[in-house]
Amino acid sequence: MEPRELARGTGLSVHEITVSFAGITALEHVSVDVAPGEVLGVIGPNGAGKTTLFNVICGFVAPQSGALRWRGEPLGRIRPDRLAALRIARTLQGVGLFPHLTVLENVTVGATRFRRAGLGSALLGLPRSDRDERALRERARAALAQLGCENIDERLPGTLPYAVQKRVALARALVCEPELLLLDEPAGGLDARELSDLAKLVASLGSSVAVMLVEHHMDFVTSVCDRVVVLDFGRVIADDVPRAIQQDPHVLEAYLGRDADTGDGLGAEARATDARG
Amino acid sequence: MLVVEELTTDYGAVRAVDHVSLEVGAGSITAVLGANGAGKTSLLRTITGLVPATAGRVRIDGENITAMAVEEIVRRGVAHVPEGRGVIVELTVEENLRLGGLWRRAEAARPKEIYALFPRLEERQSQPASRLSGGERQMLSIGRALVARPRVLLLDEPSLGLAPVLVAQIMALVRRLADTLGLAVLLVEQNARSALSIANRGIVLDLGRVVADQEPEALASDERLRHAYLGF
Amino acid sequence: MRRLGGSAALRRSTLLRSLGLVAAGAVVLALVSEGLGAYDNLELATGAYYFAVLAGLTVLVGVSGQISLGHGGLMAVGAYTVVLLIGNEQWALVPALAAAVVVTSLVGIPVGAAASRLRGPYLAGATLAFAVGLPALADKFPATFGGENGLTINPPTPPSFLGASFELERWEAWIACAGALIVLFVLYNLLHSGFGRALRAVRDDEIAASLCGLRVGRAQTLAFILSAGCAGLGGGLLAVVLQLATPGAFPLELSLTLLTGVVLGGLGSLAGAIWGAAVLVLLPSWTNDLAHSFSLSANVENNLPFAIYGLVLIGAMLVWPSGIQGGVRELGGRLRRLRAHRVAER
Amino acid sequence: MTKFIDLTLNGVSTGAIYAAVALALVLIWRATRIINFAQGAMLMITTYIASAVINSTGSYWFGFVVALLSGLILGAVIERVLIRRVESAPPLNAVIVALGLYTLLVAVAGMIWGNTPRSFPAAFSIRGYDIGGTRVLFAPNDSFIVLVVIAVALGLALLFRATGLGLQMRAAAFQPEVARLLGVRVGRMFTLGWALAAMAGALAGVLVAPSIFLGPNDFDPILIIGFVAAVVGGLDSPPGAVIGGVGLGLGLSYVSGYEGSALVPLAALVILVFVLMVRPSGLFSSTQGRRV
Repeated sequence: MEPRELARGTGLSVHEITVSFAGITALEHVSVDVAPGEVLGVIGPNGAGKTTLFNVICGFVAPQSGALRWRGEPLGRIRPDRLAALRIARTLQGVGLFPHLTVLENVTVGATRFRRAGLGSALLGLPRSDRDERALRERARAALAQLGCENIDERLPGTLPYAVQKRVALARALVCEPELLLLDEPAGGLDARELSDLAKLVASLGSSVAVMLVEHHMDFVTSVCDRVVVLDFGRVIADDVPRAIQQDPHVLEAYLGRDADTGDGLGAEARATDARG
Repeated sequence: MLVVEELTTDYGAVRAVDHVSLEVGAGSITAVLGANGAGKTSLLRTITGLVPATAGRVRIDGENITAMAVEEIVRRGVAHVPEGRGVIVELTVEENLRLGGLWRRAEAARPKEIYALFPRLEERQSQPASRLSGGERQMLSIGRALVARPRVLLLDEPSLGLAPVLVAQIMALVRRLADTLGLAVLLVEQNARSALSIANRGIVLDLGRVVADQEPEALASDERLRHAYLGF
Repeated sequence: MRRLGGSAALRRSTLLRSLGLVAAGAVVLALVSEGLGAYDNLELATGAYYFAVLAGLTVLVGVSGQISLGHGGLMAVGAYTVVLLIGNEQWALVPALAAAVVVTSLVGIPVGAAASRLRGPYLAGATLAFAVGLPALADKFPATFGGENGLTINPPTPPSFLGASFELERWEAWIACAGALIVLFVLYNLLHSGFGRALRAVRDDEIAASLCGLRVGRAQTLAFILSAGCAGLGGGLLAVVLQLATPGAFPLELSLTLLTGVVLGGLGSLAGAIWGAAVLVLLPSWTNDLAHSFSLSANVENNLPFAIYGLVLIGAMLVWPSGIQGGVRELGGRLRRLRAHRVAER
Repeated sequence: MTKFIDLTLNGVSTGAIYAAVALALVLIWRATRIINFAQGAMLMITTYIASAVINSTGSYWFGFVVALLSGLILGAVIERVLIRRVESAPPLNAVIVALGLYTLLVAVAGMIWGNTPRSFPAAFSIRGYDIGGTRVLFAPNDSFIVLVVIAVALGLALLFRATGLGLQMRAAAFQPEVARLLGVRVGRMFTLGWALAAMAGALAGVLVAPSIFLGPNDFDPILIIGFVAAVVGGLDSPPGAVIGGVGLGLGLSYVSGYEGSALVPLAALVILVFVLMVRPSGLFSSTQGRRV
């Protein structure tokens, strides 16, 4: 319970958010907090409102009621393009890279909030604009290096393996030095080895970054999240540490499935392996 | 039913599928496993003719379908549920379903039969498919594939982006379809554990090549394979 | 060592590169213009003002991913501005051209803001209606815009230091080329700056771009305003070269021709805009010459140039799907591979 | 008041023609996601063919049918021979090919039939009905135009909404690869879409030809307004094309009648901008923005 107290002051606090589209309630009085250094998993059946929650935080969807606070300040009308300046970054489902920009350019776009030179100096080609560009590219290179993506600066995303593309997308989010990182299905489509790399990465983000991730891969969620919130039909049905979540009867019913506990020999065996590892 | 012999596919200089051979009989499920980029999706796309094969053959009930157009292969009884589900979001649920069986004319399954399998879809039959959640879209795309009463079903990552409880339901359904309809199912999955739990046979691909082709139990108990390719 | 230092400075400084490009262009154009007769200098001037418009349009269409079928209308705005200021207000040439850029950019603000809300064919439709609707203003206010007949101005006079025998057409070519080089300078800088990258990012994925902190609508509007300014300059130069502005000089066909020029030249690159301008100037006269080299009935002879033009457009798109510049790049790549292959064989 | 009624009636009959042109554009957009800038030249050619047939046989109806059939064939041939090659290229390439085709067809028509416009017969009388002693600006031929366009629009709506063929055409347009996986013969659907569209265009050609003159470039203004109508209605929607066409026909008829015909293009621009600012994808478009 300790992290939740902390969140009030410094992290993100989502308070009693309600969203409905055309009469269908997507989120109903949802409250979620996440503190710096904490990794919060958001899970729930498809259509439970997980992505809508992200969209509210990013300003793509306006809630009917409720409030958000970020670093102690109320977040009023949110515009997606101002998030980076607020040090909130988000990755998109799938990859979401700019297909016709090189890897380095992709990540450099993520560093937009550090741009100082204006349009005028860009049009005149002034040295100020060049210096600015070099600084942004340095940041982008550093972010790519941090994720182990060297020597692919000039490649187009489509020519890279899927997992590397996902890393580049993560580098593009990290390059703006976020204090809140929203990851939308970061493990989707990754294989086992890539997953364990990603888990290490998330764990290495440090104590200043709050992470919120939507994910279906339960092994991944269990291994990286400090706390898990479960949504079902737009409501929070559980909010606890992963181990407790896995035993919660409501969660078993709505999300994990009753069989998950009994299962066939194969599943049980696999879980035993997990426990050992 | 479905026989693949030495199938090879190149994308330019890159060999995506490398002399793959496999057989799937009626009523049986073969799981195709392996890391990203191992060639699983390319294998399915080559079988249905979306990508031309460089070498090798695909046969359905003995008939060679390798160089045929996609539409013709489909008309031989092959249904392919593509990665990312391929639901046409601009059409309604019912239109998506009808579309699946148009070439079969009177022999196609009625939407009612599909709704019996997926009651959730019936509630939403006249809504545009864009309103469906990820799980419902997966049901729709599988349901749509069944309308034409296929004999071979190719499934590309049906568990992707689905909640565990739904993954279990979908897998159970696939097993039931194979058993009751006698479908030959080729199931490409990242989620090796779920896939093997319903499969009759498991194939592991690496860099386009078959590195293992065994009974599911044998695969699951092979420490080396599990560690290197299966991730559990 | 010195040479190395020089190339490093070139690599580091966008300004040095763009200035070098402009200087080289100026020298080449001056030499070319020197070698041309009066008629060909007029063609050069035409190519130069087409380039100004096409370069702006290729940034809009190829880089920021919007479409415009209305740039002919924007050219008209620039042309009428120049003719009104020079003819009625006795402005000098340079301030009048500058005013044409400013006025057209101002017109570009509401049009661009509206355009940033529209996509694909809807944007095409709106800009097409703009190109068709705008000339109607000239008919509505004949007192100001001269109605169907438009307005005329006196030809520009070459400055005396160039000598008394300096041809008017050559002087017009110089003016138009100067304008084209300014456009080249500004757009080269733009494309090699973070702003150019931002435009491409917005084109590729608006949602991802906004999450990176880019203001999508504003970027698109700015691109539109910039390309409007270029079109205004091009239109102003056209008015100077032809010494007139009439509604008939800016029909819908002009807008469509401009779009053809940027696609045929190769979308999104300034080199493509050069190819496009060359095609727009040379292709009609070639097809004309070709058609008139046979002795044919009047109906056939009058229409043959258009038939050839249409065939060339279709053929070019089938042969070079990414425009002439794309074709040139592909050829270059093939040659390089061939050479590498030869070296390897040795 | 009589003027208003006249303008309204006139607006309805010209609007019906705009609607037919808009329908042709919408059909091609739905089939292949291409704006067919060659549509005007295609319907010009078919109208010339009809004119030639009428002149040599003396039968209007024979020419009418031949126009529709030649449209069907012309559309199919153009799709097979040209458009198929640019379907996978960037979308603007198809636009340029269509523009090239436009130029080519106009030139060919000029070569064969000359550039001097000629008259074209109407199906029925063009003398306005006599209502209570006043002659209104609406003739039997206008009734024919309106009825034919309504019939075509209903037929198309039926085709798309109620038949498997229409469903396959829509699926092929939205997601060709998925459609092929469901056994749809996508290439045939594209060809069929172009053929039907060219037929609708041919119909618009013979309907409008009596009220303008038949020349290589004389259909251009109608094409432009037809395109604006299609955009106003929403390019995906055949009913939108009809409503956009008739609405624009009425609006422009009033502007032309009360303010002078010079302002018609400007009025079209104003109407279009107004509609698009409120609904950026036209009045009846069902496609929505991308989901995050």
